[in-house]
Amino acid sequence: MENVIYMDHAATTPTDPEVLKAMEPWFDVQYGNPATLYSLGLLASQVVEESRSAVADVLGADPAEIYFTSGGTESNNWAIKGVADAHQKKGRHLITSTIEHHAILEPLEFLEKRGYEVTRVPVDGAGLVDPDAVRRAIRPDTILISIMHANNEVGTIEPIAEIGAVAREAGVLFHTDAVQSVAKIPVKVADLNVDILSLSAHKFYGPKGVGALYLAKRVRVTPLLHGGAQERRRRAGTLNVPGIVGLAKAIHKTADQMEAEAARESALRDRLWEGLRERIPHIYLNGHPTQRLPNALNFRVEGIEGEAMILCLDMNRVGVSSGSACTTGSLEPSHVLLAMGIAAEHAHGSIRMTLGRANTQEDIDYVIDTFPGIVARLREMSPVYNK
Amino acid sequence: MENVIYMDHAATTPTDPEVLKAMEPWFDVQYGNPATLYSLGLLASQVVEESRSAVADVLGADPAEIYFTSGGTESNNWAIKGVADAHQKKGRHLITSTIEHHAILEPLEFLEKRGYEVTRVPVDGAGLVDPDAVRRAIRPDTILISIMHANNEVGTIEPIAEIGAVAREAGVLFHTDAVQSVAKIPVKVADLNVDILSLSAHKFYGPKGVGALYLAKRVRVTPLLHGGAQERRRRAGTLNVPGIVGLAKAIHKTADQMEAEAARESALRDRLWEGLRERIPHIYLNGHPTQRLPNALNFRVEGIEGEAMILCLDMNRVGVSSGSACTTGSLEPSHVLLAMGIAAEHAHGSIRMTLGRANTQEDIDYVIDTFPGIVARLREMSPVYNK
Amino acid sequence: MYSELVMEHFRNPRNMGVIEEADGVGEVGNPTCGDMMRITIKVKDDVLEDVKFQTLGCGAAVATSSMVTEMAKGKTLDEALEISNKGVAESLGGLPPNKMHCSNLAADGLHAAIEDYLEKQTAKA
Amino acid sequence: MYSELVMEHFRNPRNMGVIEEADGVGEVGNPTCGDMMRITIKVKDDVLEDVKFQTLGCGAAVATSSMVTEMAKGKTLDEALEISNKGVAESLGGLPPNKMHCSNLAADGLHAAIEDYLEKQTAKA
Ligand SMILES: Cc1ncc(COP(=O)(O)O)c(C=O)c1O
Ligand SMILES: Cc1ncc(COP(=O)(O)O)c(C=O)c1O
Repeated sequence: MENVIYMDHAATTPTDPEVLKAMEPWFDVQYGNPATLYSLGLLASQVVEESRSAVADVLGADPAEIYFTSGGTESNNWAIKGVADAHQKKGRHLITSTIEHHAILEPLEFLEKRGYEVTRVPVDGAGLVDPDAVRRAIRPDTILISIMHANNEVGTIEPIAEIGAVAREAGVLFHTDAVQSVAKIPVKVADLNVDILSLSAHKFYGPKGVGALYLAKRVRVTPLLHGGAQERRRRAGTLNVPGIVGLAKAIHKTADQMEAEAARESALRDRLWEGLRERIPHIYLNGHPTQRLPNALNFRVEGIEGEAMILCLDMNRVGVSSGSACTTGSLEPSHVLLAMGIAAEHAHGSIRMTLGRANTQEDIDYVIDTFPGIVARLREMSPVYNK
Repeated sequence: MENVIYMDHAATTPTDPEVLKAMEPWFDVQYGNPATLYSLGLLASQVVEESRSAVADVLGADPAEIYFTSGGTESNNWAIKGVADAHQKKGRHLITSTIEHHAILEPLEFLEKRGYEVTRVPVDGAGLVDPDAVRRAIRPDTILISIMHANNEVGTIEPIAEIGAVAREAGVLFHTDAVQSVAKIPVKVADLNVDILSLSAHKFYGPKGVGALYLAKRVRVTPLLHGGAQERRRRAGTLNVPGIVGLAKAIHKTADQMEAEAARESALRDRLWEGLRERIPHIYLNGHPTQRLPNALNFRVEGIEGEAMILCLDMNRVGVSSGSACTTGSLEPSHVLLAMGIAAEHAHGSIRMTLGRANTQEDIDYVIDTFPGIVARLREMSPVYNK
Repeated sequence: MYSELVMEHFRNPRNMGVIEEADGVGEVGNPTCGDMMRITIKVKDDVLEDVKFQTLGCGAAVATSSMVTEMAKGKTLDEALEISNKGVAESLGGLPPNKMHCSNLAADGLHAAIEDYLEKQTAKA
Repeated sequence: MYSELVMEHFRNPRNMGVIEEADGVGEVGNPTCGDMMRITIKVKDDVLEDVKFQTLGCGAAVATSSMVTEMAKGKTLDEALEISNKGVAESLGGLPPNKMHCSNLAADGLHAAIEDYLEKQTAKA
């Protein structure tokens, strides 16, 4: 890959070389299984506990409240299904929003088929959940509220602290999918009033296949992975020691640089949007103009379809995603954009550009120079654009 | 770790440096998310499919029957709970053995609390399951038989092909936990008559935190991880690309060297046992004398307890495990040894030595020289050994 | 994901555009579904003298549109009506399984344009 | 897992063995549970002149046994009866949470030996 301009950091990020370096010895030198009793195992178990403390530190949690998982999807599945199972005597009603990640929506649909009820609170045109709407959705049999911290498509940041206060007042457990927000904006469990929180390493320059769940001490959950006695008997499976070391190193480093990097990326992001908006007619921002992740830009381009833009940008060595989950095999438009009231044809024509550490001003200017021509060409090809 | 003699390969193995090298570019150079449409993502998706084919090749399966997971525990949980959920209309009865790994037994206990019934077929003194006993346990409402291929404590190899034939005759799905056998002895799904099979990379010199489930095409299972459209919509979550590359490389290389390495390790293993048996009175082999993994040795030492031996061996730079799951916080003796009819006090005094690639004849002779003194000293300390 | 031939057609689509004063126009798909195609044809002596397309859609939609115009040009109407969606996909060396539905537009669009032409002829007669 | 002090006692247990013709013998635990301890004591003028242990068990069991003999030696019987399981664990700088139950043997064994001595005294009197 010579000279790729990667602008899809919401999909995944490169593992920081420093993170990879920290991981390496745990593959083939200090390879012990942390569940064993001899030095090699004890060393591994020690580094896992140090990693747990590092993660806890970033989140303002107690190390005993951090559980390592295989990623954001497992954390979300565990939170949803684990709480649903453990609290079904209290009730079988859960509350979420219409713009959650599939790793929240699909476990909830699974529960619905098994007799649970789910209320999906709508969002406004900017993708915001109204804490009052959450309050109104609470019933005596509500056992969990799950609202994401920041949306993965448009970057809108939800009023989690307020929703958490609503949940606490009602005595209902509150989970947030913070996969997109951790180490990008401040995430402290106490400030956010959350009981459960999901994160995933590969979104903040850590490795793929490892994540964590923050579970406040008082929370009862049924395990998702049953088996050995790892993770205080709540999550079985040989610990992914290199992955855990990588997660801890990555979250610490990324969170340390967060403020400066957020300022840098949001300045680039705004320059990008201004540049595109000046040069391309009929493009419109999706998501909240300000209450938004610093690196996130999502917009719709009238008269053309997302995948075609992605392919054309790729031909110009620029990697981005569309708002439409075209890869899933159906041509369904993004449920997030639809939930925000965007018409299906506009949802199909939406593009997500999410910046990261490596992006420079030159990258931005290159995209500003290149993208208008792509749009013009595709619009020329389009049977529906004739302005 | 200068000069450690690692003899706990059943717990985990070092990642082969060549495997690690193959993984590395996928962390920070080719870091794309395989679900994306631009070159970086397509490259990642391509290497995942190549890896899938490599795994399928080793197992004699079709690539479309291989699903990547986070390890043996997830594969087992998915197989058990996924089949139980998808087939509950047919029945709610499952069959297993008394010597399975906790990652099988605990999901089954979870199901029992939810109205399923489980028959646990006993084993003989060598740890063997009788296929006829499995046949007798089958009922009209039996939906799954799950019997491990090779036991992780004593190494006994079960008659999986025969049990598979029994299952097929009865029209019942058959799962085997092959975490310990893959790439140590031949594992071809067609020869074994299995429908579902679990494996885990870190047991054959691959990385921790990645595994696979073989699911024959006709098998219906409910997903364990719901979410994105990965893995043909059956296992959600961003694919752990480096881990998957590592798994594929490791399974291929280890399976290629299997025959020669099995001969080498079993010769060393037999030399070790002969040497110890000659020098230490009152030690007895656990498990099957011949129908056993080539690298596995488990024996009981009268009059002393396992952890004390582990610590003393560790002081002599030798890493081994005991038969007792002491780390779990309870002093419960190994359920495997108890199921084989070994008395609790002998189960407590059992030791597992599992050899691997790096072990040399010098290692073996060192242990033969060192261990008798350790046993003598601990027996001197023991209130129950006075022979 | 896509074969080299598909990408080649996506990069350099053949016969892109609109025939002014076309003899027949076919429109299939719809923007709500993210896929729409318009084919215009020029017919002389029952032969497709010219065929042009406009397409809103993914890479497969564009490539199949381009391919169908190439396949149709110079063919008699009867021959052109024999072109199937499957045939278009095959001429492109296949499409990813999850993109097969996109190829269902191209031949349909062509057929719609021919039918439009035939209807106009009937109306004239 | 274990502190350096625990490991030190495990590596070099103090007062390991059996006192021949002991004045009191205490046995607690049982091999089925994987943990068993025998303490023998020599008493002179109500003082523990000598204390020895034999232990079957894990690292914590051995270390607490060793520690309790050290703590008891030279103490009066009354003082020795004040030694608690918790006190033994504390003197070792703590034990891993899942090993705390192992420390429940050591002081119990000592007390059992002292009681055995006291009973024998009563029987003699
Ligand atoms: C908001 C959100 N939740 C959950 C996930 C799933 O995380 P993972 O891919 O690590 O399983 C993602 C990313 O894919 C995400 O963006
Ligand atoms: C037989 C068996 N099954 C399952 C597992 C679980 O695999 P993992 O630790 O990769 O989750 C293990 C090893 O721990 C095992 O030996």
